[in-house]
Amino acid sequence: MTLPTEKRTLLTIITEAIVEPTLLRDLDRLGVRGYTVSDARGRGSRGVRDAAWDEAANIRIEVICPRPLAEEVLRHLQARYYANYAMVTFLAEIEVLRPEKF
Amino acid sequence: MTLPTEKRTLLTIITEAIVEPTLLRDLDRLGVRGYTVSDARGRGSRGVRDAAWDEAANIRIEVICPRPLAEEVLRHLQARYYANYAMVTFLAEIEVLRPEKF
Amino acid sequence: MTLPTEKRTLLTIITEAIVEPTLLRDLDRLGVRGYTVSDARGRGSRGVRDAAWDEAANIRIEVICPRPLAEEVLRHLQARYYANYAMVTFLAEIEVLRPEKF
Amino acid sequence: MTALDPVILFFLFGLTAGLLRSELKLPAALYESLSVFLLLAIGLKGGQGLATQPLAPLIPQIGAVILLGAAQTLIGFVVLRSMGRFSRADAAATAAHYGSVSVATFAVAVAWLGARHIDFEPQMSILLAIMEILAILVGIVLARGVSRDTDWRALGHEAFLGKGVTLLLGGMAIGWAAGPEGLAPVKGLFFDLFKGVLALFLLEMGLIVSRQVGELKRRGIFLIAFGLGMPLLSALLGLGTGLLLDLSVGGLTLLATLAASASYIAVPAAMRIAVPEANPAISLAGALGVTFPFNILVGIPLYHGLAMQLAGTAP
Amino acid sequence: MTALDPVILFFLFGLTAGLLRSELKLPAALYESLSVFLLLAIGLKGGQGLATQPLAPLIPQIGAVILLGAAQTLIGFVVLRSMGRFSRADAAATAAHYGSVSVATFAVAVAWLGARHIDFEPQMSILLAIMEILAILVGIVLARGVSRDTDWRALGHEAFLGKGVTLLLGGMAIGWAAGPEGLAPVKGLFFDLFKGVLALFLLEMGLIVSRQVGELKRRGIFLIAFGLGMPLLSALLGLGTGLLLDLSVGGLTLLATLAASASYIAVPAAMRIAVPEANPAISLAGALGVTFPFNILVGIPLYHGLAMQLAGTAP
Amino acid sequence: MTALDPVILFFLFGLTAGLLRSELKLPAALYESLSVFLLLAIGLKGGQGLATQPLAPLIPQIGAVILLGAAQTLIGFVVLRSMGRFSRADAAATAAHYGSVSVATFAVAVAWLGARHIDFEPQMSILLAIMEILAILVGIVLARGVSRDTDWRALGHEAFLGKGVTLLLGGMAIGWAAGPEGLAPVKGLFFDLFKGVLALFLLEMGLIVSRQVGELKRRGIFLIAFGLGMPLLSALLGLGTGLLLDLSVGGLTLLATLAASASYIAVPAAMRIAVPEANPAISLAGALGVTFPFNILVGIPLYHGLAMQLAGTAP
Ligand SMILES: Nc1ncnc2c1ncn2[C@@H]1O[C@H](COP(=O)(O)O)[C@@H](O)[C@H]1O
Ligand SMILES: Nc1ncnc2c1ncn2[C@@H]1O[C@H](COP(=O)(O)O)[C@@H](O)[C@H]1O
Ligand SMILES: Nc1ncnc2c1ncn2[C@@H]1O[C@H](COP(=O)(O)O)[C@@H](O)[C@H]1O
Ligand code: NA
Ligand code: NA
Ligand code: NA
Repeated sequence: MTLPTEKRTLLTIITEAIVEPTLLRDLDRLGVRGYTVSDARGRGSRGVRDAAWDEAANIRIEVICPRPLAEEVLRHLQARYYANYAMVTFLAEIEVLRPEKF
Repeated sequence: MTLPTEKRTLLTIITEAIVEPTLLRDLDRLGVRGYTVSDARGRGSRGVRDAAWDEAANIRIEVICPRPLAEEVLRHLQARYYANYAMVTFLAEIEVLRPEKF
Repeated sequence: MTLPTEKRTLLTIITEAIVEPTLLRDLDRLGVRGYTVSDARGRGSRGVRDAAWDEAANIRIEVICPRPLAEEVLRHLQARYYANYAMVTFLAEIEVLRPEKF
Repeated sequence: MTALDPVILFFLFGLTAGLLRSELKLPAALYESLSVFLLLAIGLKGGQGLATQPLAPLIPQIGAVILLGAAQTLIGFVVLRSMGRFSRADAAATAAHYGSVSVATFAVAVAWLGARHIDFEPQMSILLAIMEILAILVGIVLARGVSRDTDWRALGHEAFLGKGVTLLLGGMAIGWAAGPEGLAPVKGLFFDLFKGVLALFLLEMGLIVSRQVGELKRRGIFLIAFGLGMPLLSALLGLGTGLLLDLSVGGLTLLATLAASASYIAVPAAMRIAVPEANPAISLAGALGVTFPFNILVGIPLYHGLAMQLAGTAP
Repeated sequence: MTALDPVILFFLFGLTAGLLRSELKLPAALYESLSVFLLLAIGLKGGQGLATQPLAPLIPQIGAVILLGAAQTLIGFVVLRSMGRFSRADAAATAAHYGSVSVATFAVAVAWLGARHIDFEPQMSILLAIMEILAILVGIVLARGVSRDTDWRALGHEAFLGKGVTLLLGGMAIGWAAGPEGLAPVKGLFFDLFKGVLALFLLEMGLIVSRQVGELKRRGIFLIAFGLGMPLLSALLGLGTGLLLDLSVGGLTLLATLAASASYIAVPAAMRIAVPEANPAISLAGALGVTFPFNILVGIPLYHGLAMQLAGTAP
Repeated sequence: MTALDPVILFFLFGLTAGLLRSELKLPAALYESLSVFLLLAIGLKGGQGLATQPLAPLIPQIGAVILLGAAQTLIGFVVLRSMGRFSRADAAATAAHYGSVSVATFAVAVAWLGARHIDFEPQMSILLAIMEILAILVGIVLARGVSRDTDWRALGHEAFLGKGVTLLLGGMAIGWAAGPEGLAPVKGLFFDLFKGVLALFLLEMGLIVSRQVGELKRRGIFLIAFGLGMPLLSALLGLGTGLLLDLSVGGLTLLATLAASASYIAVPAAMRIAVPEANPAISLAGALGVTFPFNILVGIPLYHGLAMQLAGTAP
């Protein structure tokens, strides 16, 4: 018997650690029901961010939600953060078991 | 020449850091050949878990395996952990190079 | 209005922390435009790597890029690292907003 | 009359910063390192004391605190079930917290006595470890009943080889084997910096306690009443036990403090695995949000006052 | 004639290792822990000094440094806009860095004075906190203008409850409440180890400074000139203010150092959120890559020399 | 007759806890911080000693330990290839571990001598750094042969600018520039806490060593024999070299200990990159699982006894 999974979208945001509180407040406001954050470092168009100190640290935020909400969040990030912050975002299709949760 | 990749399932589990040893033992028992763990924090239906101390820390476990095994693990998690622990799980389709490894 | 996303490939590499500098130099050389690194631990065919000290720590590298470049990187990893290092890699399809960035 | 101990001021500072939602946050690795340090230091101090005296009198004392811890856990369980209408799991888990001990509270009491040059028996650290081990076992049995398939090996591992107990017992073994002279070279780290480290640790404790306020508001008055009443009752049981064991005033104060204190590290972790259906937020809100601040701010001087009266040495 | 302070040697070591691309890297948690320690220790020292003297003279001093900080920020802004042709956002953000203060620079100056047994007024730590708070506010106002929808609550939170200010003020409150005697038990950690911890911290600072070199090369001569000229001008303003306030030679030196120093922790974080269109690499390259090394290597002795001349106590 | 040093007791405690599968685990950032501290402290101590004496005699000593390290690595290589039937890569990598040195072992020996008030030459820390650098180079050459496309720059970077060597040399440079008086302000941290920090570090070492047991069981008797025999042979070579250099008894003991010790930090990391086909588990099981405990438990007193006999000062 296969499990009754349902499709959702996984939105991943990689950005500067310094915006964590502001960004999480934005997510709350946009109606996201949950998120997961982990610490990261990296390189991109804004140079090397090696997490040696807070200024140069990245975070990696994951949000599981319905596709329309993911797109709304993306639109907000594009308007509010893309121009001025080191930020990369991407969407992936995933399957979850408890669709009412996300 | 494209690479001869094969499909597998990536099962991601986000849950309380405190269950790490128990959960990893369960994975072993279910026949999982490998896993990757990283530290995380987050918010969900059980509130904010900000990793300020062990009690409030999350982990993020990834398991690459064939779809049937992923579903078996999910069924076990559902039976044994969903009711009592902060836990989120999801499945994604991925491609690997060495299918015999997973 | 749906967002104008485009498909890219997400290459994830899980390997020994000790190769981080060498591996990142290789990625640069292969023409990768960015990457994200986070700390991890795990278990696989080369045993338990529990990150208690540097020798036993893993990292998790993510690279968003076009599929052909992802395959080129994979081919390099296969030739140069697979035989001698604890390493797992996988590819996933994702969507990004700014295709020119990746 | 006496000013507040600086370690208490650090706690109040952390609490205030947390309540004002300051961005202050200590790195998790620092918090863990400080707690490793405190557990080792307490073990070393106890162990070096034991090295200079016979071990025989320990046996009745160990027996007595086992009874004390078990009694506390059972009383807590009954009160929470009957008066608090807690589920069996919640009552057992919470009672196990109160039957166990808090190393931070113990450390504050040790510092408090030290500042007043009041001696105490070195074996108090052993009794600390014993009460910590015991409450985990009793709590699990209360929640589960003892069925055929109880995995006693896993349970014993959980109780005896948890991080806190390992560090306490290891520190004690080292202190005992090295003796006061042998420890001299590491004194600069483990003893001279003890209070400073404790102060930093209590700063973080204040931050953590400040996060329990939400849960306390949600749970209402019973949890607060239990969090205040239970330590008082336990302290009296502890004082009684201490009198039977003929402890000094310092020893009485510490045993009362141990009895009154509630675990917030080892027991929560063990209960989370062994009694998963218990809600950890409740026990933590009580142990951390009410009992811990009560004990370090009010309890310790109070228990010391009672100890002096009972020992007939009131000033 | 006098050898270099070991804390300076640690800085130079870190800088050299970084420039040679050594693999040396301190764990991020260690760096954070050291900075928590330094902020608390500076607060405690200041607070215990305040405990032994009347607080009334503080009021004019606080007023004076508010003016001093605001003046510095405005001067910096004008120079960067006109001579540096910086965008409004970049000019405001960079000026805010220079109107604020660097705790590490202050700590080096305190250690420098301590090694020479030169006393100073304990309230310098309060002035430090005030200048840190103020520059954040002024910087934001400069960049944004004061519009109707300025979120003053969020702004105040940012300024008063950031990590650094919380630790400074908390340490000061504890030091003030406990007084020198009350702090005795935690002296072993917070005071006796101060210079050693500062040395380790400066090792990491050296590594961080070494990474600013690339940006400095890209930005060219103006940023370097500003990074050297601004602290000199600010130090003179600081000395002037200190003379008006009738500070001792030690106090003059410290106020000049405070004025000359540029923030690289609190202000960058605040500006990143409040003025996101400013490029943080520019301000950091100036504050960290030029001004910080200049102040600790050349500035402090220079400001002390000037302070002695102005106070008429040249040796 | 003399009790075990407390640092050794900490090691045994960690080992026991690990073998019993206790949940004890130190935060990785603490382990790293402790090792930064030890490397700096050893460098500082050596450097301040050098500040008070002429540097000329160093030159023959450096030459001698280069020969010593190279000889050890070659002997190890031949033994492992012929008697152990190791692959060329495994033999070269393992030999490089034994030709190099272990800073933790050196630190235990320094503490052991210190506790017995036995002096030694300050340049031992320089010799430590030299042997660490050299073995990496020799090991790579052994594994690879010297081909046209050897990347000597990368190799030199690896050897000279690794974390451990950087900290040792940097500490030495600071100690040398500041001298004993200059270091006084940071003495409270780096010297007074040295043994306590070493004890904590050895606790973690015990935990790490306990994890080598599985690999040792798998590899069988030859690796254990090599792990015991190689340090004994190396110690004799070290003693011989020390006699030629006319070292004091303390210096002889330390040089024998250095020779006998096997690297488990810098060399494994370098070999993993430079000789990836070597299996790191084998070398670590030998160096950490056998040689490290042997040296700190049995070796150091033994080498000291031999040193006294050879120097004709047996008690
Ligand atoms: N192509 C990429 N693949 C994976 N991560 C990336 C990529 N580009 C950038 N990043 C991450 O996103 C952060 C910000 O990127 P950027 O805004 O391009 O500087 C970097 O520090 C990396 O951690
Ligand atoms: N929608 C979500 N997206 C991503 N992570 C989530 C989400 N919901 C919950 N989580 C993570 O899963 C943990 C447990 O979730 P919960 O059981 O809902 O409290 C949280 O602490 C988060 O780290
Ligand atoms: N099936 C798997 N799923 C997820 N992660 C894995 C898996 N197998 C191995 N890993 C990770 O990859 C690392 C190296 O794997 P290996 O080369 O098999 O030892 C391990 O330490 C794990 O972190
Ligand atoms: Na109790
Ligand atoms: Na300034
Ligand atoms: Na050696």
